[in-house]
Amino acid sequence: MTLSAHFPVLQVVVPLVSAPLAVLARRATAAYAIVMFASWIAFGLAIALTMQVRSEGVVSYPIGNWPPPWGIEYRIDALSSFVLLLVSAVAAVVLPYCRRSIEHEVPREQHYLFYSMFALCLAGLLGIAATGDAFNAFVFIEISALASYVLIALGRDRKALVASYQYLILGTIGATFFVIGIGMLYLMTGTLNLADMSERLAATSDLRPVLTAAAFITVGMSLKLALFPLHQWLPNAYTYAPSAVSAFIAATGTKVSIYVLMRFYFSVFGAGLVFELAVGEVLLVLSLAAMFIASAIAVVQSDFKKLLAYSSVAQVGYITLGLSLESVSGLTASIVHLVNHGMTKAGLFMLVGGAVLVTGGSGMDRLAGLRRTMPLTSFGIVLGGLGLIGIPGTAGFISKWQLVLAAMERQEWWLVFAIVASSLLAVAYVWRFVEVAYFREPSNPADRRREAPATMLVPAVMVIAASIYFGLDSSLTLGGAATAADFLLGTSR
Amino acid sequence: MSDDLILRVVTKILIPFIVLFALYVQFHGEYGPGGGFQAGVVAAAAFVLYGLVNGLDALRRVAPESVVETMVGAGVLLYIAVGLAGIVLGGHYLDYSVLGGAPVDGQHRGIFWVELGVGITVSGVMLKVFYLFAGRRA
Amino acid sequence: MNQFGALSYAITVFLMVAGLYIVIARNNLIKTLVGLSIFQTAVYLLYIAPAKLPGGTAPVISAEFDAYSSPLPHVLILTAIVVGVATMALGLAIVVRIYEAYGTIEEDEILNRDREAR
Amino acid sequence: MALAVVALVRTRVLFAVVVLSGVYSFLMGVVLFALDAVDVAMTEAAVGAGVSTVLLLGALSLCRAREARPAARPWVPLVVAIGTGLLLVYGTLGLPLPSDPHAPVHTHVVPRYLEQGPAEAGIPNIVAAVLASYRGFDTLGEVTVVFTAGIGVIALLRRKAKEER
Amino acid sequence: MSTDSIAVCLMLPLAAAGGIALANNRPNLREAVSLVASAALVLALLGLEPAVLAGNRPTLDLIEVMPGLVIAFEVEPLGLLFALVAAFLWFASAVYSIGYMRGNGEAHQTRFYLCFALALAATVAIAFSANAFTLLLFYEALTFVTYPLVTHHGDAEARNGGRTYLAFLLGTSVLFLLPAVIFTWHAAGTTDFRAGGILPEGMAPAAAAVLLAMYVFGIGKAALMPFHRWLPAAMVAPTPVSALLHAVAVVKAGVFSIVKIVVYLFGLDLLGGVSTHWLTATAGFTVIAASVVALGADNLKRRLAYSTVSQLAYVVLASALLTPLSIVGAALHIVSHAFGKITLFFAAGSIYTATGKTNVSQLDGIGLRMPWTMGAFAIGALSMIGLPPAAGFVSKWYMLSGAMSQAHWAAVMVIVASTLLNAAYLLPIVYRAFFRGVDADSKPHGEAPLPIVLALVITAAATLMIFFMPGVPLALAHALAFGACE
Repeated sequence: MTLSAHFPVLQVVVPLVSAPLAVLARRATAAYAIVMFASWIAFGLAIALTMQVRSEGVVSYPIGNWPPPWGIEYRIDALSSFVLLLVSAVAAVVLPYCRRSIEHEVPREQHYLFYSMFALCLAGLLGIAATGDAFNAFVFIEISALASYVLIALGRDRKALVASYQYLILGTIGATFFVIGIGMLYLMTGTLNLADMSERLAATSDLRPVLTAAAFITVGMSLKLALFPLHQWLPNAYTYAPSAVSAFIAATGTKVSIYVLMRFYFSVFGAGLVFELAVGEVLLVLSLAAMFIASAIAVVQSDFKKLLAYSSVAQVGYITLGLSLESVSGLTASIVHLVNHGMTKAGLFMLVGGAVLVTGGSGMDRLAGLRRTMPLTSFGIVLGGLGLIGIPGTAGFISKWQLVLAAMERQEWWLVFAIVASSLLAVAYVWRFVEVAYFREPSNPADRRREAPATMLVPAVMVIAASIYFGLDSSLTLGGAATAADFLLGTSR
Repeated sequence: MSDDLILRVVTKILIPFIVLFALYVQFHGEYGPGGGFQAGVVAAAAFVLYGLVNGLDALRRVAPESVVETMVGAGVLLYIAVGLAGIVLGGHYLDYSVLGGAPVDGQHRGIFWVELGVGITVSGVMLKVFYLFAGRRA
Repeated sequence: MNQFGALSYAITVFLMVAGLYIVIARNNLIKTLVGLSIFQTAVYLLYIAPAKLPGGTAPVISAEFDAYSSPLPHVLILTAIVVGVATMALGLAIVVRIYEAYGTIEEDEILNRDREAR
Repeated sequence: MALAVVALVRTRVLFAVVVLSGVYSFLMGVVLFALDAVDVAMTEAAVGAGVSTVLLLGALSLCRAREARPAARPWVPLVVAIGTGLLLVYGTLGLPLPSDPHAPVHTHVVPRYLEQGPAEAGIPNIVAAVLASYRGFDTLGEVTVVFTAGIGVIALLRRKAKEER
Repeated sequence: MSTDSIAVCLMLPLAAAGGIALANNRPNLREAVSLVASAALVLALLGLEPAVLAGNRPTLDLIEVMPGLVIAFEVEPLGLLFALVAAFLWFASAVYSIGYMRGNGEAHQTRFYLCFALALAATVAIAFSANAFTLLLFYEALTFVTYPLVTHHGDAEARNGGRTYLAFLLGTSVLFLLPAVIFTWHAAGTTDFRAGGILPEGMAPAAAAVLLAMYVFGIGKAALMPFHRWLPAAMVAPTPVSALLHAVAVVKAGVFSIVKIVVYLFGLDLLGGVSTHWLTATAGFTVIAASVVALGADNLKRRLAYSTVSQLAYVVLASALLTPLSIVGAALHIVSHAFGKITLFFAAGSIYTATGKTNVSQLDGIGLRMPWTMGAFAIGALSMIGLPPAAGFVSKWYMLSGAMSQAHWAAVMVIVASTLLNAAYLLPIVYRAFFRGVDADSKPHGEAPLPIVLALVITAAATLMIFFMPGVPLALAHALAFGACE
């Protein structure tokens, strides 16, 4: 067998193996090198896999050579390769950023543990996206979850501990709900392989357990993706985590949970069944609530990281909104926004991390007059902010365009209005920063101009630049999303 | 910690048996209930007991923390390595059949090493966690 | 046998509800974790109970038996148990740190102290 | 077992909570054994009654806390919990009853394990076979979880320990 | 060849921006860049003119943002006309700014010239945009590059002005313009500007009317009431900026877009079947109401701002009349008002620079001390009112004849009435300036710095020129109107 045949599993194993290696290496630099190397390989593999899927369709890999459903199958299709690409790409740019960033936030002798955890989190997320097996998905959800609890708890502020604890409780409840859902499906079908499961579900006599399972999986995942009323863990977690962690998790964590939801909706239950369950309506309402309430909360935050966190809750609302429209275009919109927002938020959190490092905090008063002390950073943040609003020329605009188009297809004019209106709230919270950074004087006027170290600034700027690029040429993002959406709804019942 | 003679003696006698039992659970897992995880727990229990009776420092002499930490990583590594061996020998990841002459032997070997990996990591983690919690007591 | 089956489900549900209740309602960080583990443990039954066969035995193949309980759920639950204890350990570690940082493990007090700190 | 749980919900003395949870896990182990899940029973006894109890006690002695105060408003969670319960009941009503030999749990996937297991994996303990071979990747994940937790606990607790010395 | 020249026209301002940034701390070089670039731009555009009149439509496709949605440019008469005006006045205000910014010792001059150049780039892009999508893109871009100009002083007042500016322009465009464009795409499958319109014939009149409303109000830059408040608010900016905003780039981009959308998206035929009375009514109301407000304003810049609001409404009114003649009028009015109004603002700034005076009531007898300035002001005023020998006369002539050809007497009434009002709020200033005695307590002063006066004279002269030889603009306007109706 050629090596390329093993890419699906290597995609996960490479970062996975780097974790214990990092621990054994003990020395921060060595661990850093190992994990970064692994993450770049993972990125390369993700690209290669995307190519494979483009050329030969779904790629299946029987682990241990046990044919599914007896063994665990890795199954890469248009959607999963897309998510793999996002996650590994974010990891690949955040890792170089980590180095200097955590030196100021994590005690030196902890670094190799930090990198090991980072690798585990990455491996976990990739595993979720790659696997075609329900229970295996749960295991990897837990890997990434436990890792992210630790990463968050490593934040400097003692509040980070509480945030991490709350996340742990809610996250575990979510995961357990997920297991209950899977358990019911398993009892009904006797299999754990998703593809096999969906076939056998078609034949099941009694729908009650299936619907219940759908409900449990939805609630469990909604907890993890911070769907509006279940988002309590998110703001503190993003705010008090180390900057690099905020950037990575904000861009990937919730997104992968959404992926799981999509996977189960369209590849297991089938669109027909899910949406006769009025899931669409519920999602619609909650998404709107997120878009407006969360944005409104964001406007009044006094800490910029928290502001961004609430904005994430709101932006997740856009993604689930697209999901709730039950149409190819809607699904396309949510998938493309998954990527666009992941990118934009990662860039923003990275830039803010730099600002935190220089000014010593993310409170609005700390950032006062930032244009004077850190012109590049503040300009980058503004660009990212425009992306959050969805100004033409930014990636966010592509998502908004698609979302509005999807709403129009359904003749839901009020929804169109709601979408654009909610983006005005985004203007409000983005402009909080603009006015603080550009119209207020630095709290300490003596501050000389001092940007963040290059290893942090460059990756951050690259991400922001990417978010602009994909706003001007969306063939990759939008194209991929459209294919994935077609595939999902095409194959789903 | 404790200077109670009887306790010391009892544990002195007990510990070897526990370790033995751990090894049994570890390697007999294929035939009866048990396996790497349970074995790891039991083995760790033995050391924990030793530590409780003779104090942490004594335990550190028997099982230095650095060694334990290495175990934590080594077990996982072993497991992953077995999986990769499958690829190297031309099979799939975690495909044990290619590890030996006949597929069944391969399976045997694979399962053995994998379970060993589990045992090592589990016992390592248990012990390490004990160290950390105990080490916290002022 | 059927009432046994129904019973096992009833117990399962009861345990889950109780566990979940403890998790959400309890203010004390440690007790919350205990509730969490009960909640998770209840799930084990959901998987294991249906795996048993009347007159079956543990799935260790040997000549004198022909009916075995289904091994797959056992495997899954073994994993689930491990995950559970791992979560528990991590949670406790965080609780210990919280206690050292705040001097309490009651959620509301913690929140109060943060408010005072601000 | 149910009694243990009820007591758990009621009591406020943390020590009692911990002990009760130990008892509960042990009972759970017994039940599992009765259900022919030998390995699971063994593990649950070892882990639930053993490890977690020790951990809890350790944590307790570290945070010198005795009493758990009740939550401010116990009704909301009660409703949530009951709601979940009702949903579960609704779901389980449709599930194949346990001990039904024709349930998919017994008729799909599993038969191959039981029939070819010894031949393919070469070991009679099918649980071990499935665990280590058929679903070996799950187990790898499981070990990774343990590893993650271990490293996590190190990362969280070690620094302070150093300072104390 | 012509494709390249489009690229040239787009690149020139950008290149200028780059040059300005590089010449950061060498003021003379920096201003030189602006002058050269703007002059070059004018020439480049004039170079395009014969081809366009000959009926060619040079195009340039940049990138395909989304399938079928391309950032593309096409030179058609109206766009070229608008671009020419913008470029020419960029040159004028570049000259002017030199005097003004130095004369008043403004800070951050580099940022000022930089954003100025960028604003021009966006304006040219808007003028040449080949589809509504491109238009939207650069419309928003223009909003953001002019924001730093509006808030140039960076104090609390500037911040609030900026807030209003952004709230209105962004709010309207996000709430109405964006959905309108997306709906156009949804309904027509394209957003290209084509002669005769692209919207499907069978489109329900009601739907078309709603869409038109979303466009007209979505384009807040046209300052149609009730979305006009940003204009006075933006007065916190330095005068050259006000001049740019009110005469050249921003507001003109607004009305230009409306005309272009009416002509090329809807097409006069389609709109013929749609009731546009509400639009003419709103426009008419805006014309009158704004003039009345201007009448009451004592602050000179504020008065001019409201005058702008009303003059813009003329353009909307004219295009809502949907006759070739009125379209010609609309197009011409974009030009004539541009020259007239920038002259007035230059004058206001010149007065401020020389005397620090901002209110009408302080201007007694100033004409004798600043003859050039006030002379130019008088010409601008005439143009605003629409009297010969100033450009305003031509455009008003066409608008009136358009209204009459439609026998749309209400519109005729509005134009006539507003003409009187314009006279009422502008002539008194001229009268004060020349025929009132100087109030004793004001300290003596002369003319403003030379560059300012120079710029004034240029624009005033141009205002007259257009009256006497309206060749180029008239030709382009005809090409637009009658090309659109074939």
